[in-house]
Amino acid sequence: MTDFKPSILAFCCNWCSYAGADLAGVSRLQMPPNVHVIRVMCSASVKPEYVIKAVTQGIDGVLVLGCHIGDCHYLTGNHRTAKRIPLLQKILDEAGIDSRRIKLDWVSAAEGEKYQKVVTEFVEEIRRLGPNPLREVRF
Amino acid sequence: MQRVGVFVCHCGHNIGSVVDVEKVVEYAKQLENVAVADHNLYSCSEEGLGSIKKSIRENKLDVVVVAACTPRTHEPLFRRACEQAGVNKYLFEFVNIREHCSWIHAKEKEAATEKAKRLIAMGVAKASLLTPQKEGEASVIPVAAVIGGGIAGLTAAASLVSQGIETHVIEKEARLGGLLNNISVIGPEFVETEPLIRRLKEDLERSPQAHIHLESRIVELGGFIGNFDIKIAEGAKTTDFKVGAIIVATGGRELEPTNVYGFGKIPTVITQMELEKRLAGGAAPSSAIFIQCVECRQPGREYCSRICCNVTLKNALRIIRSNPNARVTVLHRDIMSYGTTAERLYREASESGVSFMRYGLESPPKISEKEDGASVEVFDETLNENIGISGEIVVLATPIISQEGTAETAKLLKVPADKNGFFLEAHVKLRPVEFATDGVFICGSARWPSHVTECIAQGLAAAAKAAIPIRGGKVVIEAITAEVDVERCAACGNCVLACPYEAIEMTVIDGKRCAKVNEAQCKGCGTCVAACPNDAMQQKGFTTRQLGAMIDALIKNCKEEAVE
Amino acid sequence: MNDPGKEISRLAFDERGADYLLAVREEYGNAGPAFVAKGEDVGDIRTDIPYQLVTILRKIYPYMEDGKIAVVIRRCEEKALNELIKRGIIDGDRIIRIGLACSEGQIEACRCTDPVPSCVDIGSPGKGWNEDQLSKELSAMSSEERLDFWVAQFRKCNKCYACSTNCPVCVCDHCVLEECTFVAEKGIPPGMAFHLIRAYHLSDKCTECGECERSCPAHIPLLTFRKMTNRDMKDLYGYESGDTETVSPLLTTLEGDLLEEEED
Amino acid sequence: MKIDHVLTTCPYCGTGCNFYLQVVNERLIGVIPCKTDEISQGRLCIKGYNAHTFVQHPDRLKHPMIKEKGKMRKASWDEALDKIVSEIKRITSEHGNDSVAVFASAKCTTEENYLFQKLARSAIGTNNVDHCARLCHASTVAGLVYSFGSGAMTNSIPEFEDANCILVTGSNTLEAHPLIGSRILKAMENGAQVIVIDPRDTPLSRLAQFTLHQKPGSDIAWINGMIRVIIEEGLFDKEFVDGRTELFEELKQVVQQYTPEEVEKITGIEPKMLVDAARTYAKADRSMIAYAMGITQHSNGTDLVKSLANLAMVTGNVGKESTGVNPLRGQCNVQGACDAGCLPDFYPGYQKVNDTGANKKFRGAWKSNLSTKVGSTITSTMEKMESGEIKGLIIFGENVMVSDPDIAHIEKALNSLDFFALVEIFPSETSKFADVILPAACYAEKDGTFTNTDRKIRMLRKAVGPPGEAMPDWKIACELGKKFGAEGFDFSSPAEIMDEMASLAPIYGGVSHGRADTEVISWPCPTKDHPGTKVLHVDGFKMGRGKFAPVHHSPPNEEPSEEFPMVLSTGRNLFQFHTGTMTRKSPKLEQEAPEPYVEINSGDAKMLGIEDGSRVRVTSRRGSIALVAKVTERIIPGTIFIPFHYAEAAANRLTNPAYDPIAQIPELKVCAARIERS
Repeated sequence: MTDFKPSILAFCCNWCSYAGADLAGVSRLQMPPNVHVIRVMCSASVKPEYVIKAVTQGIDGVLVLGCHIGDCHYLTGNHRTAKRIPLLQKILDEAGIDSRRIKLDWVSAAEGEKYQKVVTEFVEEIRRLGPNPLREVRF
Repeated sequence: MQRVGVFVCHCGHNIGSVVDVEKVVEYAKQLENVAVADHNLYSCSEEGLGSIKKSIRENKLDVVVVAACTPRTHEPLFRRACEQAGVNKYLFEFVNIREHCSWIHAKEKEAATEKAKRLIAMGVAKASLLTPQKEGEASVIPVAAVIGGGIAGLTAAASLVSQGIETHVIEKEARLGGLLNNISVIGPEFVETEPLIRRLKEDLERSPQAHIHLESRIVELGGFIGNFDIKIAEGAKTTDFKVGAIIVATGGRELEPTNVYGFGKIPTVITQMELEKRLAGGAAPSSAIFIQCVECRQPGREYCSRICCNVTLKNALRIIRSNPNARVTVLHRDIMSYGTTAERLYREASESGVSFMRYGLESPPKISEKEDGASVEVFDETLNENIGISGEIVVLATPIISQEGTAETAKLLKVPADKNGFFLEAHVKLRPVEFATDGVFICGSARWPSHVTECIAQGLAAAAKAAIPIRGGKVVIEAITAEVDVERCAACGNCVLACPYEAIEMTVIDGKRCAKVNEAQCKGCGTCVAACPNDAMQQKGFTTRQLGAMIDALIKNCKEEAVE
Repeated sequence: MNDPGKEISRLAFDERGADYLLAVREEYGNAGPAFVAKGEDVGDIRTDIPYQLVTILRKIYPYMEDGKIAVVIRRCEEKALNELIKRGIIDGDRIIRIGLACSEGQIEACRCTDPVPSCVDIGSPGKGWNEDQLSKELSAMSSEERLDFWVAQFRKCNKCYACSTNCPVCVCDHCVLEECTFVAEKGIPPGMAFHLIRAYHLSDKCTECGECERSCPAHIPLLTFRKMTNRDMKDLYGYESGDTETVSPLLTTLEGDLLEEEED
Repeated sequence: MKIDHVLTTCPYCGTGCNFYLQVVNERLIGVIPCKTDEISQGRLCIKGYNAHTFVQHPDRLKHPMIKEKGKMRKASWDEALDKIVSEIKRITSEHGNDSVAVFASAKCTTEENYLFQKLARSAIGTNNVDHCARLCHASTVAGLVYSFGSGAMTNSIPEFEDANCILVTGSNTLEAHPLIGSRILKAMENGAQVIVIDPRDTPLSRLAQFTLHQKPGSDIAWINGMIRVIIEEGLFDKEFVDGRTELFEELKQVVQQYTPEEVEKITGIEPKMLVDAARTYAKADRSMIAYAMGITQHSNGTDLVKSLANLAMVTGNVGKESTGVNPLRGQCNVQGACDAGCLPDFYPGYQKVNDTGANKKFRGAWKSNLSTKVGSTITSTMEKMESGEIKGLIIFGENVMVSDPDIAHIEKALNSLDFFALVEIFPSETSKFADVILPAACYAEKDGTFTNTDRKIRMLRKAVGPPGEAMPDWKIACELGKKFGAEGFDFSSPAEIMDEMASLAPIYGGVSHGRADTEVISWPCPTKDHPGTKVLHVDGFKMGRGKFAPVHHSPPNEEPSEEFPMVLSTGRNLFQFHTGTMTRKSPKLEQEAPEPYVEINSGDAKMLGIEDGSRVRVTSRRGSIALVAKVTERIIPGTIFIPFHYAEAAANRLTNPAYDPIAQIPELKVCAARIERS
């Protein structure tokens, strides 16, 4: 497939990463149009079940973005995220789903450029990995 | 079945020049549950809002989706419009096709249009499952607590008391005044501090509404806005009281240099605070060298302490004023004399003979001890050569750092602090003197190194904010809280442990063990929702079904695309 | 100890003061769970059939208002019981443990690494296994091969929920796997998400009792999957389930481990 | 505090899994699989795990009720029973004994079914007794009796594990018989080749090495085609054919015309697939055939069953372990109900009613004058009810208003009755028509036995008491028998009933509750010291030689037309069971499959503008229902499938009551229909 258009989901916390994404927009920082943001209040509210749901049904990649550790609007919310996502990645790897399809990163409200960088690099990474093999698998 | 209305905004050229809005509207029309889809040139204009409201009424819409800019700025506006048209404000969903689409895919019009469609499909999927929410109400104990008796705290307390609000001031030292107790004069107007503190102190001491607790610290804190329980250790005894709001004014402290510039070895190398003491005693040196940005704005402590430049300017001028022949040199990396009065101070200093030299972070000044003073060798960036100077004293301008015990205070109050240990306000511009935790407010250097004028302004602002719930007697509780489905809850306890606010407890309802959320304490972060294995815990406005539907919409879209 | 039934009964009722005993006994030519009160005939107790008595205990426990219950438990069940006590679902003071050391055959069937209960009352302690052969093989595979393997396995799933129904540490009555919020397929097989979500939910609880694998009509090597995710949990956070104290790392803050962020 | 674990038998399909019901103070709280059970091996399907949930449902019938002026009212047992007896007696005295019919129940125990037929034959005096086997495996009984001399599964469930090849047709085994499916999966793990022939993709076909999709109703063609390949290529078992069968030449003659290309024309199966499957089946050392409703529910169902027997005999796959022809029976005790003689032509143990010896034997035993006239089947009873020939009906636990074909016709038939008594556990679609309703105990509330699909006698043990005044059916039958004035209805336990049946039915000769309590016995078990028979026909067929049936393909009774262009097939899904009386009251099962749907091929759907989830209307010559479309690639184009569990959109409003002339089984698997967006 030469014309692979990755479908990517991003969870952004309301306070930092969503604001960071807004700042990227305000700054007119250009990036590939494959990432679809779902706004959540805190990265800690992102259920790993959402990520599993998405990747098992063919979404090519999932970004989970939160405030930097120590800057969480909800004290230690993102500490939980920082623990859940690596575990989830391991579990996906065990099942043969490339964990590079899941990325956890921290983007502050001031980091429009970082947001652009994270999105651009992730889309590139997913392009390298190719389409999610589960997109074609029928049970 | 919900009747959903979708309103897509051109935002003038901002969206309309990239995203084919008409096409997107046509697409939205055929989405499930969508009763009407329309577009506006500027949805947020009077006209735009008016047409949305009209459409809500005419089409009997249950739910409204606006695809425009960011909810972070415009959500309240559209929610209000919904309410005015008779739709519960929580039956509104915002789709961001400007910041997250047209502005960042400006050159890919077609792809941006497609993405806008997908984002709207996701928004509609969520919107179809939205439910109206009612904001709760809690009564407020008409008492406030101010933690810290420095200038910011005293200002806030005095302001509260003057409004007739009973106020506790909790000060860890044996006397009120904080850092100003060691500073006699403040810039830029060279005001004496003693009367300032004295007046505030007297105001409080005179008022029966004020309770001053010295040598005190909080040992326990529970509750939530309107109803906090505080226990303090006051000397040897402990005291309990209840308050409705809390102002944090714990201030900051001067960094004691660690083994740099000969500090501690060369007696003539002193801190700014030591200089204040000497100047207050009337002893002005014949020559002085100030070194700015000591141990800050460098790896490990990146921030600018903001006030040190002005303090140096003030003290340099005090030296010059008491001894016009004094030689004063300021070694700096940038002078931050922001604001018109401070700028005037800088000019006056320059004109009075204070010499300013710029050094780089990579070539800091070298100090050596010398009889009656110290000599400094510095690489002048302007002259591009090493210069030797000497002075009777070398003053190290170190930054204000966070107060001792900030971490403990943060934990007690369940409020965040940044990596430098300064407290983090709810929003730097929109809610500067509030915490995300309702009923807890912040002012002064506890938030960021602040001048006295700023401390006073913030103290007054915090007092004004704190007075709102107290005077109102009631508070509205944010509806984006977590809630438990008692029937489903398996009482595994995950949520209790995961909650950063200790807002969840195990209880027994009709003989069944289950979790219970204290709504007033819940901040709606959703951490518990992600920890709940069986979906018994839900975050209002972000339920798993709602977000699940958004994911489904994207999956459906990408499957369809794969088919095509 | 010729008749384990007599010994178990003596330990439970005479020595340790139990009011009830939960064990496996033979009746009608089959071995099944039996719940007997003090003073009743315990019957023909069997210790060779690996019923998950903690699962059975968890189901009847809410109905038991008082009394101490003696349970014959293997090491895995002991750990499962601890997990339930940790979560406040069972009051540990009301449970009397009668430790059963697994036979060599059982240890082999479970590729069990930790077969000896903290207190061995019945049976003689056997040596644990080091490794699960299939996990090893899977780890050596490429990502694609591993995915193919699991897809082929999960395709057999007939959604009987035996893996969760019989699991001692699955405590929810209403399970998200029964709904389509996260698991797309309404029919069978339920697809990958079903098994991955279960793996995630069990990551901080599973005691590798193997009941899911034993009771799976599709013969999916679920115990291997459990062992693999348990190993991940240990690698990442040094956590192993099975005691009454250690809080799941998924519920704690980063404090103590890594506060500074990774630089990229 | 009383906590018990009661070992009993699952009330759903015919696999006969045993499990423990967990009882706390008379309350059922759960199901625990029995790890030492030979059949289930400590595993169950989702229905088994939820088998406790409907038992204590608040809707259970708790009191006898009598209809008065169109309304139901509570009545005493005596009043209700008297009413039944007097009404039935009135009808028989006016119109003769054959104006009354009794429907027994495949959900009741063998002992109860024994009493039901005894009630009909001895107390009422008619052979008009039948049960739902008529709708599922009547053609199996007829077909396999013709071919082998015995109408039951030739081999046993555990043997599936050791087969080298398993041919599954017309059976969605993983959904309808999950624990037999489990054995097939095990066999695959052991290297067995699995061939699935079905118009739909089933969960098993997705795993099988060979998946062949035939057009509904075209089965004889592919079977004959396979036999042709086997004979042509010399893959048949000459020794077996010569030594143990007859009519081989005739068969050879008939299959001659079924070339792979010809078969493709009729069935749509690719020639290469057919040949490969035939070779695989024939070459394997031990090949088993498993089939179910997809074979039997046709207007030529008996011929279809015979064809499968042909296939097995040609390759010598009969009378050995892990071979044979294995009808998978769908009800927990449909085998037992047949064994107990709830068929219009058989006394217990398949002894013909028109056989004078048998008639004499039962007359003597029951001390009653028994009719030698073969009775009426369910299908013909329905016709006779509508025509007025049959005026009185007693149904023990069947929901004919959902389960039987052409519901409009059933409705008319029920409305034509003079008197209708129903024994049930829940109010049902059928109970609205009853004049008297008696509340029965369900499986968890009584003792007795079920005979599962592989002829094993499985014990039921009472776990809890029945709700309200409800009584086990055997007690109800005893009371009715006594009130009719018949002798031999004085039983104090199901064990006693089994003893009487064992004394009269030789295949059950050695069966008793005492033995079945601790032993797993498969009939035939003629004597107390006989171990039972796992594999049938090992030493020879009952009638000597196995008989080939030279049969031709014939099209279904109803074929697609311009007005009704689609073929409608019906069946089950995993989560619901039959008319849903039990499963739809089990929350977890209902949640999995809560609403009626029709499966349609994605290509067809696109053409008709139907999307997944669209509301659609399906219409046949007999009726029309509205339901939701499930668009899938897992059904062949031109065919639609509706599970028949849902009364609110009952598939049987559409189905064709045309039936097999021999077995009188209706053609539930094929009718012509139309689907459109609503």
